[in-house]
Amino acid sequence: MTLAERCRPDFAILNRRVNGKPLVYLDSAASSQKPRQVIEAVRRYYETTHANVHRSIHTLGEEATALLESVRDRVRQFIGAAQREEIVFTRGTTDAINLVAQAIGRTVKAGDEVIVTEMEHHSNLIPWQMLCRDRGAVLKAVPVIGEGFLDLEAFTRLLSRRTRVVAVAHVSNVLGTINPVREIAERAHAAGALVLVDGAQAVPNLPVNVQSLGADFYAFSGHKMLGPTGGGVLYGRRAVLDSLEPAWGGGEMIKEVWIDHAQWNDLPWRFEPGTPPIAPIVGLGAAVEYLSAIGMEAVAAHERALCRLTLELLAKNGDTTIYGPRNPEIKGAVVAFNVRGLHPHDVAHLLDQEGIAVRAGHHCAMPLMRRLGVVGTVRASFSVHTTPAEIEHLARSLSNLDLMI
Amino acid sequence: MTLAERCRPDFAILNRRVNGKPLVYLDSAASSQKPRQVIEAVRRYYETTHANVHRSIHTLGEEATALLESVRDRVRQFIGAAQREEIVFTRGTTDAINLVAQAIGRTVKAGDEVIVTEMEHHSNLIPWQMLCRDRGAVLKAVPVIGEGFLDLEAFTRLLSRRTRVVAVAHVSNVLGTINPVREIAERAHAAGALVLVDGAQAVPNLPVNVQSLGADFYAFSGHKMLGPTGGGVLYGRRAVLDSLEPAWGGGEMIKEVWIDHAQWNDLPWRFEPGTPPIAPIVGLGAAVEYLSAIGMEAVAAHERALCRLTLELLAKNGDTTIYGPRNPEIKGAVVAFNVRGLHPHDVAHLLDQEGIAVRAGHHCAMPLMRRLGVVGTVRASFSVHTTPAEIEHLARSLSNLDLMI
Amino acid sequence: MLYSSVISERFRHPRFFGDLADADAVFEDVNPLCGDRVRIQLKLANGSVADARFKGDSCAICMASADLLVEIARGRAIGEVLALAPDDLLTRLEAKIRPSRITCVTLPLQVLKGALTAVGAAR
Amino acid sequence: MLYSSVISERFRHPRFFGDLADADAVFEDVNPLCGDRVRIQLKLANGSVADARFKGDSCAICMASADLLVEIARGRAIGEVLALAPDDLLTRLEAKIRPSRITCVTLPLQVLKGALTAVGAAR
Ligand SMILES: Cc1ncc(COP(=O)(O)O)c(C=O)c1O
Ligand SMILES: Cc1ncc(COP(=O)(O)O)c(C=O)c1O
Repeated sequence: MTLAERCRPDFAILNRRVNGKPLVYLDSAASSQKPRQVIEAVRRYYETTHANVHRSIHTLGEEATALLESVRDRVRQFIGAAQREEIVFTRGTTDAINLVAQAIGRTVKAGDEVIVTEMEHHSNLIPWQMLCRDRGAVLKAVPVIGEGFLDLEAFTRLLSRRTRVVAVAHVSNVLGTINPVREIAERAHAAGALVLVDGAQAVPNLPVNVQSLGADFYAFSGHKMLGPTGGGVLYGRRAVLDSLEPAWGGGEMIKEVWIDHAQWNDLPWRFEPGTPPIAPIVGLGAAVEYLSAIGMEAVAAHERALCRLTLELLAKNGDTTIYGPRNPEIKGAVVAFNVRGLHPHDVAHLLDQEGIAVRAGHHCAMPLMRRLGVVGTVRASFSVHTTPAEIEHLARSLSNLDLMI
Repeated sequence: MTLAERCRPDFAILNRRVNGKPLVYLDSAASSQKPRQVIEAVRRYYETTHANVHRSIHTLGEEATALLESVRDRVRQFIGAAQREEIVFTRGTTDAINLVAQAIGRTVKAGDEVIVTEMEHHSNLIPWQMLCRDRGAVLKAVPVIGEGFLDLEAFTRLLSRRTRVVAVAHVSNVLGTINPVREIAERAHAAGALVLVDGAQAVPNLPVNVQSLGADFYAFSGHKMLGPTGGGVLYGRRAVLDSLEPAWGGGEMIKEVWIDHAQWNDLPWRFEPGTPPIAPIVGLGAAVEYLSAIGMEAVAAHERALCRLTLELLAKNGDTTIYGPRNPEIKGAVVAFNVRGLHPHDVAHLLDQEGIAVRAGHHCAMPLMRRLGVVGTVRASFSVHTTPAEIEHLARSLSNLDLMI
Repeated sequence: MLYSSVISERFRHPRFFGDLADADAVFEDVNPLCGDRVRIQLKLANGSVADARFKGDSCAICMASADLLVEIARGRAIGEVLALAPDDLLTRLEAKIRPSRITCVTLPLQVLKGALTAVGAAR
Repeated sequence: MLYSSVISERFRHPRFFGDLADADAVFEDVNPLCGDRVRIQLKLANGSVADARFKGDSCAICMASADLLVEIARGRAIGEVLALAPDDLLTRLEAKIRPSRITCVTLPLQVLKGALTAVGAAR
């Protein structure tokens, strides 16, 4: 049995029919579906264990706290962090990046510089724009060249002693490009800059080790990796987190409070004000367990094969333009394309008639769309339950599109 | 059948035994339990509808978006807001208050003033401390007097043309005091200040109408009102939201993006960067439906009766000191107390042996603890499933405590 | 057919796509759903829309809506044009448009009214 | 009995609760769980803890832990005191302490070591 065949029974939503056709869900990069193990973990948590966490003396509170904190350990291991104190629970990638921009923001001075790239998701761009505007800092972007790669020479020229932060996607959510994060981090560190890696499209699909990548911060979302919506993770290197003031205030992130000042709590709680998204994190733990049981190497191999097939089949269709690297070996689990003469939204709408869910539009990457010279693209993306037959159905449907509009 | 009797079968967790005794959950103010209608709504969402919301052309995406946006309408109605654009989804109360402090922060100048109260939860204190420190503004606190009331005369003296924000709890999470928000808002508005109301302990227990309260902002958490963890709401008056820059950046909160600048999206999405906590909000919708079906007047009456009983029974115990108003008519669904000679944590631990879950400690209100002259208190809090028999069990257990340590 | 024959026809063969020499009013705006832009150019004379053209790299629905709207507006009194409502377009597009795509229909209308407002013709 | 007879006894009748005249070292810290404070005062002589007292408005576990710790420390060489581990206290408290309350046991130890560090006795 293939990986997908083993996994499919776990995804109840795959039984759905859309417009009379079986659902073909090729939009996992936007948000993945959830296996029953995750849905069950959330239900079980609410039916047997729920209470607020931390500072709680009663049994349920202790159990809920232990559960939440056990996910921290599991996530630490999953992404190869050195210490549990380095794992901060957030609402998602966007929340995590804002947290870092906010915390670092307090230390940024006029004339300091932040480097992003032209392929960033708006989540890894707007927070830096806001920071730079607020502090009088300068934002620079590494150009995208060729089939969709970062121009590393340009990057090196942009780097200087004024560079405070380099913010880069591990995997582009449009091109699928796996960026050379390790090399980028080495050069950034040599210039004295911190490196934030947006791992939203990497953690669900590839084995990730934050230490070997050399990331100072690594952000990702639970809902893209089979986990519930509402939870995510910020990894922060201990020494860096130690040096930062908290981004936001509230309960749990303090030790002692007076009206006019407060003493911060220890890591990681210092960066977790308020009641955490307990059930989403509990579900994330179940998702990590699910992915770990398969093994991320196996997940990556499965998705690489789907990527290869998609690229092959689309290349046969003369009306299709593909964006991003053509080599599946250096690509995450997404393929973006356009169909000649059709707007991506119409393509998505037409495919929906066939039961196929793809994303269409700018994918929250408008600067990249401008660089590609398009208003938007269609994007097919894969998960553990995606089958070659579904990709073939996509390719077949695309061949007949023009007749339908 | 009483309200509690009708509700109890909906709460699966009440079948749990703790230390061999039936669970008596008196910690709803920290986080409420969830009725099966809420747990089911989340499960159903994941099994039939889940996809990322907004900008989505496929069927699941459209259904998920419609579901999320329908909760916005339902919440608008539940709290009496005028427009759906005034309902911003957040992760919770803490998140909502940080959002406001951040957005207003950009407009605060050195010498401006913010007024909080001595009874605020840290969530409605630390964000203002951070704002004042960052901007050179001054933080002032309205004293707590008598049985636990705000000193309104002192408040009026604190108000001035320099006051930018007045941040006050609708209901204190320790004292239970229902604060005269309307009067506070009138005076604050007369001075030209904005009013943020922390409704975390009000919305779950009382009928709330943000317009008649005169709040400019009103924040609350889903998880305290029978909803899932990870979702909450910020109400913001349209004219005020319109005037504010977004707090945080990311996807969905923009219309057009260039590398160095962006054009913000319309309300309410301008304040909702990133993938929202979709399932927690869907569950919040189910919780609002559940509470609405009972009727908030009925919920309030039920909890007032429990409050009255608790106050009566505890008053009979000579070793018990009660904090907060003694009149249940002017009190939310919490009763805080201490037992002579015992630390609150030991009391909570002892009660846990009897299956009773109460909260003990400073309740994230350290300045109030100092004002009360205690290290902490025990707190019993109520929800729709709480019964008089459970309160009697609490009172009985408290009488025997000293023998057990 | 995905949407309707009206949309199909106007998308494939728009009648008023292009630029206008010496336009009196030009306006463009963005569809918040997708970031697509639509631009409308107008010539005004005697309180009427004498001529109009649209441009934009947009989806079939938006394209058809813009083309239809320009056809309706041409030769009409400005007051009448300002009174046009989304329903006027929806009816004539003869398609059931899903809520998620409704901005694709309304964007051209918004842009047209913006153009009239910009030159002070909307009072 | 909730915790253990050792805790019960030391909580009800702490032996070393109070202040020390002319202390050589004073230190206090906060339990992150609850905000409770513990303060320890020390008299040092000849590389040993000559005398010690603690104060604090804290729970039974923390009270007993502090009282026990002070008893152990009194008369001991500073090096030995610095080598004390949480387990030394846990064993002698004869109670199963839940993870959520473990800081109630360890806080006094942390404070005592803080006191020694503050006077430079910890090297
Ligand atoms: C009055 C009050 N404000 C704010 C909060 C914080 O809410 P949350 O932790 O859900 O953000 C709470 C609850 O802990 C509260 O009782
Ligand atoms: C590369 C990348 N970064 C950031 C995000 C934002 O993640 P979220 O919306 O979960 O915060 C996404 C997904 O939308 C993404 O693909």
